Amino acid sequence: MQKLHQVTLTILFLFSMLSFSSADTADKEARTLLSRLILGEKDNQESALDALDGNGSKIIETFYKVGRVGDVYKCANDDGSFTVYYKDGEFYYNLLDGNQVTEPDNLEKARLGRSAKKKLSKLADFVYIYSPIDQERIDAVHKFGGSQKPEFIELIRRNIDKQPNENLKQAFQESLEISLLKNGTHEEKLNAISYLSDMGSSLSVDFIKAVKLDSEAVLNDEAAEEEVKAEASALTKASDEALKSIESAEQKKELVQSVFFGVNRGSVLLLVSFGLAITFGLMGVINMAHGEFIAIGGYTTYVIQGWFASAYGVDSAAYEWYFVVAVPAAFMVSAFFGVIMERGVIQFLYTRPLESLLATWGISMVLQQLIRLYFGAANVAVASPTWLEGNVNVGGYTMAYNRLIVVPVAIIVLLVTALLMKKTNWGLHIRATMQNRLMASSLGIRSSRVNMMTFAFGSGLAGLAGAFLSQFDNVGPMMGQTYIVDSFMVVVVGGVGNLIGAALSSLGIGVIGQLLEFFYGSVMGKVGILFGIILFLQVKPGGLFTSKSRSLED
Amino acid sequence: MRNKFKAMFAAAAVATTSTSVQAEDKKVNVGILHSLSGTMAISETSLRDVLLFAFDEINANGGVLGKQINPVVVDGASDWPLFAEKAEELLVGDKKTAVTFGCWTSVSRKSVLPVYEKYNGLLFYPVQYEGEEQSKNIFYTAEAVGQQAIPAVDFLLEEGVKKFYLIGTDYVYPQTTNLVLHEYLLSKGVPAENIGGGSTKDSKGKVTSVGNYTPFGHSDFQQIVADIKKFSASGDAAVINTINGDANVPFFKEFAASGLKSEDCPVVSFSLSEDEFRSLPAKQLVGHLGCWTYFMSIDSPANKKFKADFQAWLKKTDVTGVVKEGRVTCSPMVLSYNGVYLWKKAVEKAGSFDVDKVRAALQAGISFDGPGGTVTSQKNHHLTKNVFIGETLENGQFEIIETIPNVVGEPFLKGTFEKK
Amino acid sequence: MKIISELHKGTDLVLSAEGVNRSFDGFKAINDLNFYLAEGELRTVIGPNGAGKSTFMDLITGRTRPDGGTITFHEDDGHDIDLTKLREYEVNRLGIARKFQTPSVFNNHTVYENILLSLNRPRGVMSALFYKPTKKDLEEIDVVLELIRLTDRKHDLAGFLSHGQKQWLEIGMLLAQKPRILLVDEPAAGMSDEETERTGELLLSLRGKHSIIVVEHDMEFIRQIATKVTVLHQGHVLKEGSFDEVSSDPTVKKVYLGRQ
Amino acid sequence: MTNKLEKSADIGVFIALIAFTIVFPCLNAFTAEGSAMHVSGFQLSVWGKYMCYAVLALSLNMLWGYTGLLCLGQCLFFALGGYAFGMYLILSIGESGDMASLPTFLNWDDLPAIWGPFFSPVFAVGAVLLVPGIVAFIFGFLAFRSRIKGVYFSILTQALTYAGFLLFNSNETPFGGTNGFTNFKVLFGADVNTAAIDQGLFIASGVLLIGVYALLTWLLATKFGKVQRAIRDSENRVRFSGFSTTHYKVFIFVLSAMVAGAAGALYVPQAGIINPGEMLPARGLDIVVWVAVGGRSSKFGPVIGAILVSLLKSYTTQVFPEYWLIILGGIFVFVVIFMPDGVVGLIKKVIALMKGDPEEIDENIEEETA
Repeated sequence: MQKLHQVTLTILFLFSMLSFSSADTADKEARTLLSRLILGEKDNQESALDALDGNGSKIIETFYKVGRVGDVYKCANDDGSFTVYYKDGEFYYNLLDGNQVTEPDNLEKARLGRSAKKKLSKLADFVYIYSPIDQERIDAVHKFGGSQKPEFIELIRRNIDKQPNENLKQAFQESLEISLLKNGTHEEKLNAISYLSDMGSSLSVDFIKAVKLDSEAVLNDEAAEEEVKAEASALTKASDEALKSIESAEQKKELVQSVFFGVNRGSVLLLVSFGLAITFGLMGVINMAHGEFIAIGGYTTYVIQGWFASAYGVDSAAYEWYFVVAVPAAFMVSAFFGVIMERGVIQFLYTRPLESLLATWGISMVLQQLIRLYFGAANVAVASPTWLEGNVNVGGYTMAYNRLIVVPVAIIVLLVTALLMKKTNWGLHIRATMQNRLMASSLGIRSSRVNMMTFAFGSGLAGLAGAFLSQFDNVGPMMGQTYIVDSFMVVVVGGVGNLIGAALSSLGIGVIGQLLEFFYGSVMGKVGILFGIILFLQVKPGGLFTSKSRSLED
Repeated sequence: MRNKFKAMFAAAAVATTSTSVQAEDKKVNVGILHSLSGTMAISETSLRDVLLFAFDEINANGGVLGKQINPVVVDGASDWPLFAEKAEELLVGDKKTAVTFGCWTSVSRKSVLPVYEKYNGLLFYPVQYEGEEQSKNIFYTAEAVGQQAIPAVDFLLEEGVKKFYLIGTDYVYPQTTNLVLHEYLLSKGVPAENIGGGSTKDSKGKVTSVGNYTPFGHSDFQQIVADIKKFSASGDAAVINTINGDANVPFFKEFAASGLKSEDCPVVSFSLSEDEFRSLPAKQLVGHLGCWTYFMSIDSPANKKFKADFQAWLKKTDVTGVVKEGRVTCSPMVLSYNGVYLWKKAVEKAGSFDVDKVRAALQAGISFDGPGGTVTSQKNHHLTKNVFIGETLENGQFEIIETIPNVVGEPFLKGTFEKK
Repeated sequence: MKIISELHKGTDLVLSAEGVNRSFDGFKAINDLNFYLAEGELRTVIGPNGAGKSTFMDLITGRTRPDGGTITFHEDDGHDIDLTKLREYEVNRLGIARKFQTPSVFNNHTVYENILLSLNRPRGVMSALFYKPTKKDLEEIDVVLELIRLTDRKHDLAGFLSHGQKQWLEIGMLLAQKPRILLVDEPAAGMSDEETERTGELLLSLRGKHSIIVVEHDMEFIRQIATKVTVLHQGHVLKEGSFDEVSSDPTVKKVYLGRQ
Repeated sequence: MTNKLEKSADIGVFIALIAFTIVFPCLNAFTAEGSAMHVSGFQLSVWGKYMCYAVLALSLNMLWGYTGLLCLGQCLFFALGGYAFGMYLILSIGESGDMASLPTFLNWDDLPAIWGPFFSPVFAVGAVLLVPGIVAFIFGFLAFRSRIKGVYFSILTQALTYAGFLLFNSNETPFGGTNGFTNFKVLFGADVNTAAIDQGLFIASGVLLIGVYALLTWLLATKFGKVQRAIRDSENRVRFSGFSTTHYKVFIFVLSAMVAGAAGALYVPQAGIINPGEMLPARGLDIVVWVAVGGRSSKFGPVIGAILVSLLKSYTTQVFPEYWLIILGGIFVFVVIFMPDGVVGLIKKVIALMKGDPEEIDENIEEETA
């Protein structure tokens, strides 16, 4: 849904650019003032900012957005005057008339001062409050409310009814009430407290606390009149109760949020451990270099990003699609390394699982250092494409896109793998080979080929995970190491050789881990999970799903 | 490949045979003790580079007391007991060194400290640290808490920030810094409930830890950023960030994705320098703050020369493992560089390489006009230097927005601020 | 509700299994099984693949637990012991020894050590630490070695023995335990004809001294040793009787032919 | 048949170890500095540490080589022993009553209760053995009872040491956080910065190594040792011979943890630092590397492996630090694939080849019990 909004926004924006010749006066004024902000002297800049107050033109927001990342330029004209340009996306625009231009020569970066940026950010809120993106509107109105300035009360109030949905209406009302906490009459204050308390507004906690402090001060003031004191005591009581009720609502909300985060974390775990579930679970190879395959995926993404950046430029529309190319590439590159490793080392160790652990540990060290030698010891920077930036708000819970995307991806990976296993010849061959290598090969299955393909597939999945991790985590030589212990836990808890088990166990470990972190902090959360797993294996030594083998184990 | 191995064995051969000619009178051995492999190589190799550069520069200008510096580079391999072993080797091994420049992490410094005290050696330590330490055998060219965290907080208070959220990686530097800051903020009249991140108290109610801590290499900041968002909802909030290098990437990615902006809630980081920005998507950090005693963007002739000479050195050097592309300079590098020159000046003043004499000279006060301005050694083994506050730009550089000149280095700050 | 079958009336039982059930993931490996073993008896258990033979062995030896039913070991002194509650080593210490399908000996120990480890001496950690073989122990070992014809390989590593010799060594290890019940899983597998015959002789010679259950496929071998045969099918006793009775039974024939 | 050979090899090893333990410190004490024969205090402590590593490697081989239990968390027991002794060392500086020696950031007014008993050297030495022992007992009991073995055991021990790392690394637990303990000044009342202490620690390490080697020699000769190896080769057979393999495995696990703890305790004053880095999973794997390189099928292999790899590390981190991990990793892969019995196995093979004794060559009939 949000994506759609963004598209609409872009269309609206382009439209406004095209129809600019009929620009209204406010817009024209804003452009002139902004130009003064860049070119003028210090006093002139401040007066320009002051004059922009209340203008609310779209250009202010655009200018703020590009200005904060250094995309505003000035260019000396022949007559010694300057023209201001800005760059939005991959195109340059003249600030004064808003026309798109080809990149002018002799561009000079024009930086906004820190205070100017702050001021602009406030001014941009006048634009954001009408933004087609709900979240931007909410953030803006919250800021207006939170400033508790009386001049904004009217602005908020008259816009409440214009809001298209309940969610927005509520945010506007909430902001209004917060502002009234300071500016309202005694009754309005009491009403505000009760409203905020009912809706469980976490935003208002500090403001209610302020009301409480104020009224307590009044109560302690011996000079205060009785009537004032009575009002103050009513406010104290009301705010006390409100704070308690909000806090308990808050706790419940945070608990739900932790579960949300946990699901997400579980998906990440599933993605990083699924390749392992295949190589370890199905093939019995303990691949300690699994983490390095994740890293290879991350670095592939980095390299592809670099290609796109140099071929198309970082601001181009094409660059935005680098990730779409990087994901399959990461899979392929890791799979390729998987094949090399399988042929070079693993194939000699199928009957010696413990030694496959040792050999792959050696390979892991070599790969890590090779990455360091080739890409440098430092981590590399991978930027998300803009369509993966930002967040979505579902029922008051915020989730970032770059993390959220992992959930469907994990599900897809799970489904695709299940299909491959169940419906294809290859899947049949894998299952046959895994159950009885000798028997399978006597049936004409080329088990060495099946092994190679399976290992490549598992490694490829690790690379895929690396590509997605690069969007919200480090890409560095050590990136895989962070996940290797967790991945093995997932597979062991899930029941070796069982892919559904791996899925459930990552979800379980994710959610429980997140809840533990919520209650006991991140260190104790991690330790708790590890001990929990050890105890869990007491009850179910074979993991969640284990086909209770009746054959002798040795 | 074959040639490479040949070169490696040749290097090995040189390394072993050169021990026999080390007695040459024209040379003085100087130790470099940094992690060139393992997890810390990410940060420490840069310091090795800048030290070698400084040595070459000094040698080209006649050396120290007429002797050429002969660098003895050893690798701590991010392995703390190995650091102690290598330190001992530098002090009493085949190639006895007059002075060592090295260490990055607190634990590596703590590990070698007894060794330097045992053999009365001399170590220059160049990286921002938590203080609460003053060894007679170590000179701390590093930023102490009072030269980084406190000025940064002062700046934020001036800007009207009323609420501070403390977050860090769970190790000694963030823990100590945040404890000091907690006391400092209270002394400035910031109420305890406006200091976010949580705190733990012992049975007597004494605060033992302030702030929200994550393990090294933590990658899931969903919970913490959600907490910050709530904390900063009422405005005028800032985050004091002492997260260690790596984990900053997921933190800032999460921070940006949550919709928080530097204009609403600036993050001031103490462990992110230009060097770390090489691996961060700088656009997501735009407008956030940093505080160091050197920024690459300092506009001074000394800094320009330093940067140009360093780049030129990078181009022509043949030391293995030096990355030549995309290099930047940053505070720990400049503090290493300053340390070399302070030592050189002290040796020249003392007229001897003897540790006791050099120490006395340094304690008496040696000044050097470095790339970040003048630094002067103090009696307490720390430096007086300029502190800069910078705002992050989209190109990974800092724009200096405030300069606080001549800040005295004071290691013992804990318990010195009275609650108002 | 003991349903003691006709076959065993009036004999001393050493083992009885009644109403035993065990399923794996919905598959009924053992289905309402009743089985009785008399003192000194040599019993052969046959059945097609998946009939539940190995699972039955596992159940007796404590390797898996039944979903329902009882397995009881009758001691000399009249005590009854519920085997379903015990762990493998406890079952073993009662005098129930088991030989696996594939020879399972300690390859890196000598033949002598293999037998030594099997003697039924105190087997706790502390007694193992301070154990010294007595003269009697050594004699016992020699007796067993003689019986399994491995005296001249006494100090060779078990790993160097031929397949058949390993099978015998394993039987020897069982005998060293002086068991009341011997469970022998496919002793003739992978043996030459001559070896098979000698194995049969060995088993026959043990009859009367121990109660023995042999699981086998090789019909020739069964004919050689069989006195009483139990046919398992789908986890249930299909037929019990002498070799001739069983081999001429039409249902048994159908089960075998139908499967192969 | 090979018994005689092994016995004479054992005697050789003992003589060599004893000679080393006596001669090396003597060279330090009684030769002039600068003379060719002189052993510096630095070299003494380096070799003292290597001997602790060797003991650690032996302790792992008790589990891995002789019982088939690949423990990836042996470093945890080593570190626990080190911590127990480190606490005593730290406290003995503070006997004068000042807290300055304690890790500064801990911000305590009082010692946490758990530190109290560590003022007593007797308690500390006991804890060196008992703490790792108890941890191993609890974990081992749980793991072996539910028949966790093979790879699963390895993975869980790795998780265990990782959990230990997180716990000790955290500042919420009262063990000094990331920095751990350093800057020890006093050992049993004596100044640590004296040659006598260097020599004493070296000799103690040597004695420990000899003692553990003797213990292992004895253990392997007993019926327990035979059962142990039998478990490695065919656990089921052992179980069906009336042995409770759980008891045996718990016993050897606890014993090996205690040996590792003792090694850790002697290591700490010689290294001058103990910190949670010792508990990182990578450390646990390092120990495995030592044993694998040295040869896990021989008693002395792990000793050679520990010393060889440590020397190599010391050398390469000096000469070509960038290639250190590649060299180590490469050696490891090579050893696993081509030299499953490590250096010692290789030497044995070469000797056997020269003797022309074909039976010796393929002596090792290994069966993985996974």
